[in-house]
Amino acid sequence: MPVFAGSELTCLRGDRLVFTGLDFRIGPGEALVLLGPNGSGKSSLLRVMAGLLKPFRGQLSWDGVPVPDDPDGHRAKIHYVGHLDAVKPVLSAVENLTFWANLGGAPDPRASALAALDRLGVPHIANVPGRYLSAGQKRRLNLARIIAAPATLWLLDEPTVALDRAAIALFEGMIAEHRAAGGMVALSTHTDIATPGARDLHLDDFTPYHDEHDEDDMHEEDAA
Amino acid sequence: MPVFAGSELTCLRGDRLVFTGLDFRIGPGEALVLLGPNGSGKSSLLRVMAGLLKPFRGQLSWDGVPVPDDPDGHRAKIHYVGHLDAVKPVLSAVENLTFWANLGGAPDPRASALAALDRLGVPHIANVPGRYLSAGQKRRLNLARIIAAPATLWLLDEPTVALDRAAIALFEGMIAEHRAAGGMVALSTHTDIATPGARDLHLDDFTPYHDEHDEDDMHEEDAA
Amino acid sequence: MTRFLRLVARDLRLALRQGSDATIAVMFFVLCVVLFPFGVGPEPNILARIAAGVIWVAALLASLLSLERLFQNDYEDGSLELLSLSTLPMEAVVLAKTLAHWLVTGVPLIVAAPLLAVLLNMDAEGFGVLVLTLSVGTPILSLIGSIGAALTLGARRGGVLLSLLILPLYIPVLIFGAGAIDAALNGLTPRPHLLLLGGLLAGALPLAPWAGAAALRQALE
Amino acid sequence: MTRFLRLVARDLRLALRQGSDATIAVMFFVLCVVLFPFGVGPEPNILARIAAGVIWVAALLASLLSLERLFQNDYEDGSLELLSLSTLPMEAVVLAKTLAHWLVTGVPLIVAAPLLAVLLNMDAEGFGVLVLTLSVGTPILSLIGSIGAALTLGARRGGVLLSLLILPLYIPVLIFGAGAIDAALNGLTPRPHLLLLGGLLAGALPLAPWAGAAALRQALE
Amino acid sequence: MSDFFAMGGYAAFVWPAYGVAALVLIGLLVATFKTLRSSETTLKALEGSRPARRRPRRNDAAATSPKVGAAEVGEG
Amino acid sequence: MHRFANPARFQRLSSAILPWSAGATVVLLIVGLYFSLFSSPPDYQQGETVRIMYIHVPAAWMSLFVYVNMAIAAACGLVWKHPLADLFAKAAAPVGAGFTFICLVTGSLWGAPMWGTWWVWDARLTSVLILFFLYLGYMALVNAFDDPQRGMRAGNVLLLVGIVNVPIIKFSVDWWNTLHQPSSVIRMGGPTIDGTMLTPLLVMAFGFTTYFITVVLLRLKAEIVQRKIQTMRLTEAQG
Ligand code: HEM
Ligand SMILES: Nc1ncnc2c1ncn2[C@@H]1O[C@H](COP(=O)(O)OP(=O)(O)OP(=O)(O)O)[C@@H](O)[C@H]1O
Ligand SMILES: Nc1ncnc2c1ncn2[C@@H]1O[C@H](COP(=O)(O)OP(=O)(O)OP(=O)(O)O)[C@@H](O)[C@H]1O
Ligand SMILES: [Mg+2]
Ligand SMILES: [Mg+2]
Repeated sequence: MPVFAGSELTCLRGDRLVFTGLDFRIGPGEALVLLGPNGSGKSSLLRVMAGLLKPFRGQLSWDGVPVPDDPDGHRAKIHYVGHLDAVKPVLSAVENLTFWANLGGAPDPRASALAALDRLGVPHIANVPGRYLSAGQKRRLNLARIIAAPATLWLLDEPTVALDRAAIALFEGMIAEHRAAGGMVALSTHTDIATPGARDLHLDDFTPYHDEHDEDDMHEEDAA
Repeated sequence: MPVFAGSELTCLRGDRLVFTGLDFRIGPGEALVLLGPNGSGKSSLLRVMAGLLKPFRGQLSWDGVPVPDDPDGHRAKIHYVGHLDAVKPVLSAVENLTFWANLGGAPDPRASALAALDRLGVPHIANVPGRYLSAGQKRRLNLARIIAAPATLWLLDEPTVALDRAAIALFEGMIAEHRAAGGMVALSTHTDIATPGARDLHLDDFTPYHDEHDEDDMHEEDAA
Repeated sequence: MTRFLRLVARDLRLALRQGSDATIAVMFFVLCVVLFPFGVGPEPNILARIAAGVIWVAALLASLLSLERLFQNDYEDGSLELLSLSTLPMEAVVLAKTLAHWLVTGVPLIVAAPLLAVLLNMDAEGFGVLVLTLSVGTPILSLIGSIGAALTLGARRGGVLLSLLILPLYIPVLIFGAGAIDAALNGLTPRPHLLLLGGLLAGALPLAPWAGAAALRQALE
Repeated sequence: MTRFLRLVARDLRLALRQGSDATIAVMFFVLCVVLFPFGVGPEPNILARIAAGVIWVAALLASLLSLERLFQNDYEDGSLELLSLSTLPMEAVVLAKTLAHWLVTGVPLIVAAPLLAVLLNMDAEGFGVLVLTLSVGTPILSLIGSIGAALTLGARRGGVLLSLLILPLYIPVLIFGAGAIDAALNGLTPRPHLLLLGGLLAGALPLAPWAGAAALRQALE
Repeated sequence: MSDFFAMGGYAAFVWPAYGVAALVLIGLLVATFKTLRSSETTLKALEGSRPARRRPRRNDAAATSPKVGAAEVGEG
Repeated sequence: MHRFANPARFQRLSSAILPWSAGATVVLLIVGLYFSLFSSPPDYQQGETVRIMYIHVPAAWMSLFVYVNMAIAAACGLVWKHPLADLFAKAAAPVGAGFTFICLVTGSLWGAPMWGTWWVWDARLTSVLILFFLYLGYMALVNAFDDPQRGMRAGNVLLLVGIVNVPIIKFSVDWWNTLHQPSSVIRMGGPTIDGTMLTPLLVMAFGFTTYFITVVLLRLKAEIVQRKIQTMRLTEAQG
């Protein structure tokens, strides 16, 4: 069974060091919960994990094989859910979903799209165009995407935003099922999501003390 | 002393009836707090009060004189704070503020801009360009705008979004001071803002009964 | 009045700080004109014959494209809402923003035009009239364009839609502008054309801010 | 491969449902050409002489303007991010979106062009070559434009900036496109020009998706 | 000497050529110096207004850390 | 500038080079001007107008040289993400645009007496004009983003795409028959130009090169300072 791990990760955004010296490891059936205040780098870490952001230092690997050696294999193994819902206003929910299921390699895209909508408790929106969906419905559609096509590792950035209690419960069930089948999950959150046996990663532990040391040094050199 | 009142207000957005038969009255030193779930029409009512939205029915008046009879006088008496902060990224905080103070008729715009920034606890951002300000700082800048130039009635739409506890306390002080000087306030909020002696207006009391059947109906229509 | 000037000053400051809004419009103008020798071929006398028309068409398009975002930023960041709530009339707001826009993008076009006329081999007699027609014509373009910019505020595909609305209205300006230059080049007096252009300006000056203000009020609802 | 076609199909469906993207590009094309008789004057032989160049320049500008939003919507709603995480290579994504865009906006231009040629009094001998050059040329325009659209993703002042970047790169297409028609009208063979256009297409076909993909990756960081 | 300035009748072409070159090169140099100067003074002013060094940035420290007015200079 | 790409070393290096390159620029340009204006003979065909060549040709070479350098830096910036490479391209662009402008204007000023026209639409002239627009487009693109790094990365891609124009400029005179004369210095089989003209040409070319080095170093310094300012502002604003 595969293990996804990162070692000595450093992330730089603009000229700002977001985190440094960060290690993590996710084995089959495990879940990693990213915690930390606003701006501590949860979204950044998830984007690094997805490969959307290159880490400045450090490396990601699957079973010891670095991700840059097999980027296609990495992409085939992950699902990423960000802040944006990628819902086209002129396509119906099922059309939206079928496209992504197809791209993700589902054998019967339309059937699995309908099943996924059902699983998230919104079968009735299947033929409603995206523009008429409420924020919560859009979010459910986006979460349906990750079960419409299979993938080992789910990377979820604040997945429960805009969801009501009933939807959160469904979603927690989805995660438990995925983990029971040997899947892996990394998610960030500000609220409580029930993920029994998950490991917590506090991002603020890796945020550097921010000394202006280097800048001042450079300045002194300039003056000299 | 002036009284601002609305009677039998009905608001229509698109084809949706947001509220109907709504009356309110704000006297000198009084505050009106608008409450209600998402989509109940708080923002719509504030925009109607500001004159940005024409009510479908009903009328607003100052001391019995209808607002449409003296729109300029109405505009001179109000300050409106919406969801958007109107901060120009390339102008410094004090330049941004000075412009609005000037437009609002402050006698010495730059001085009152600096004083307002001070009052909101952010004198140090005066020369920082808008693009470097965090969400909370932008919000404080926007709130500084309403004390940089005087006006009788403040219309505030969720003013404490993005503010931390210290800033909320400063802001509550500002409101108390404004009311003590005979000013009037109408504000909407989802959280707690201390406004002693304020009247509450529950918007959902005026929202017509809204059945959720339409989505399912649409679905059936599409399928048919 | 002073508040009107304040608004103009603010817009100018924004344009200058924002960098190259002005430069980009004038560069599009130059590029657009420069395309023609490639398309039509390098024969000097053909180029000279069509120079006036080409420069005017390019000015139209450049003005159009740069107008696309006239109210956009203020609309998106909420400033327009606040401006509409100030005691400055909405018509004055439109006029102030149009004036600032013309100063930033129209004036550079007027300056660059003689250079392009040289590139296209236009006779030197035409230069004075070219500059004159552009000086009267570009404000009209800005004024008419401001109506379009206000109308398309918040629509998807603003750019192309704007051009459909505005280009037909630009045609009279084009006819008189290019006509005046052709007249001058053929030894006739450009006076009637220039007078007509002046008439258009006199008409657009009150009408455009009024229509623009009405459109903005709709957009803000 | 089938996923590539799926993406093309989705983009076509979006364009058709969204309504009038295609119509607006072709209308801009027509309007742009129609401006010239007003600017240059109605003399038939002058118009005929410049027809090829004017039509090609208008095609350039129309293609440019409609390309502005090629990746914009997918970027703003997060679809582009997800596409880049799919196993479809980024180059294929760029190519698919460009292809769909060309089908929606380029093909109508080709259809409308002979009509405009009639309007501008072009000789009938030129029609065939006009359509031929546009058929080879507009895909090149779409390909080159896709690089610009990717580069300016998220920039302030997208539209005018795009034109500044892309118009210089369009110039060779314009030269050979208009050159072929002129050759045909003058009784020469347009073959060499057409071959060069074909060469440009062969060059742009691998290069543009590569550069576009590189630019998109930068934009998504 | 006047022969030299006349450039064999081509003075109107030769001298502008040298003039434009000089203008552009000197102009670029001056502009470069100006931006360098102004950004250096901005930097000095910014650094002067921040006496505290190695101040730890903790999320709760934001409210307590002393702030002084920033530089008077605009964007470089 | 972040702590991992050490600009201090660059600053030391540039302070060491600057006085030398500045000195060399002054000396070379004075010598070059003396040669080109006084000690070289007028051409038997072109008369005194040949003196325009000593500006025109070095400027033309520089316009290409600077662009190629920028493109190389862009490739380095994209591959190794070295911030100095990005900054180099950004700092060099205005200088390259300046040389291109000089080439265009002096060419026109030369063309007026020699060809009887300020401008013709031939391949050489046109491709130089496109190069000028590429420079301007690059500068506009780099400054069009709120995040300066994003701008520089987009600019790098543009520089690499635009490199196709360079061989077109260089060989336009050989591929198409143009009014413009073909290469006589940088060509296969060695220069065919007379020594009395070659010397001032080369001296001026070296002078322009050292000028370029000097100005780029200064601009790089300014860019680094500006990056520092921005970082400080950001941290200050974010508290
Ligand atoms: C605006 C107009 C002009 C432009 C854009 C232009 C551009 C150039 C360029 C790019 C080069 C460098 C070629 C290389 O490195 O191989 C060059 C070289 C040269 N140009 Fe021009 N040129 C222009 C007008 C003229 C005119 C009017 C003349 C003289 C009648 C002229 C004479 C030369 C000569 C003698 C060289 C040196 C060729 C060599 O020996 O390598 N140019 N020009
Ligand atoms: N595109 C960007 N360019 C530069 N800096 C960025 C960018 N996006 C985020 N940052 C910075 O990187 C840091 C980490 O941001 P990130 O979005 O990862 O935080 P987060 O933990 O997800 O916060 P939140 O809880 O608000 O989602 C912040 O300081 C932010 O200002
Ligand atoms: N521009 C618009 N066009 C049409 N309908 C709109 C528009 N804006 C809002 N609505 C609808 O009007 C209703 C009231 O919206 P409003 O923004 O006033 O609610 P609110 O009480 O402020 O909600 P929230 O708590 O989310 O701010 C909602 O049902 C919304 O869907
Ligand atoms: Mg986040
Ligand atoms: Mg609201």
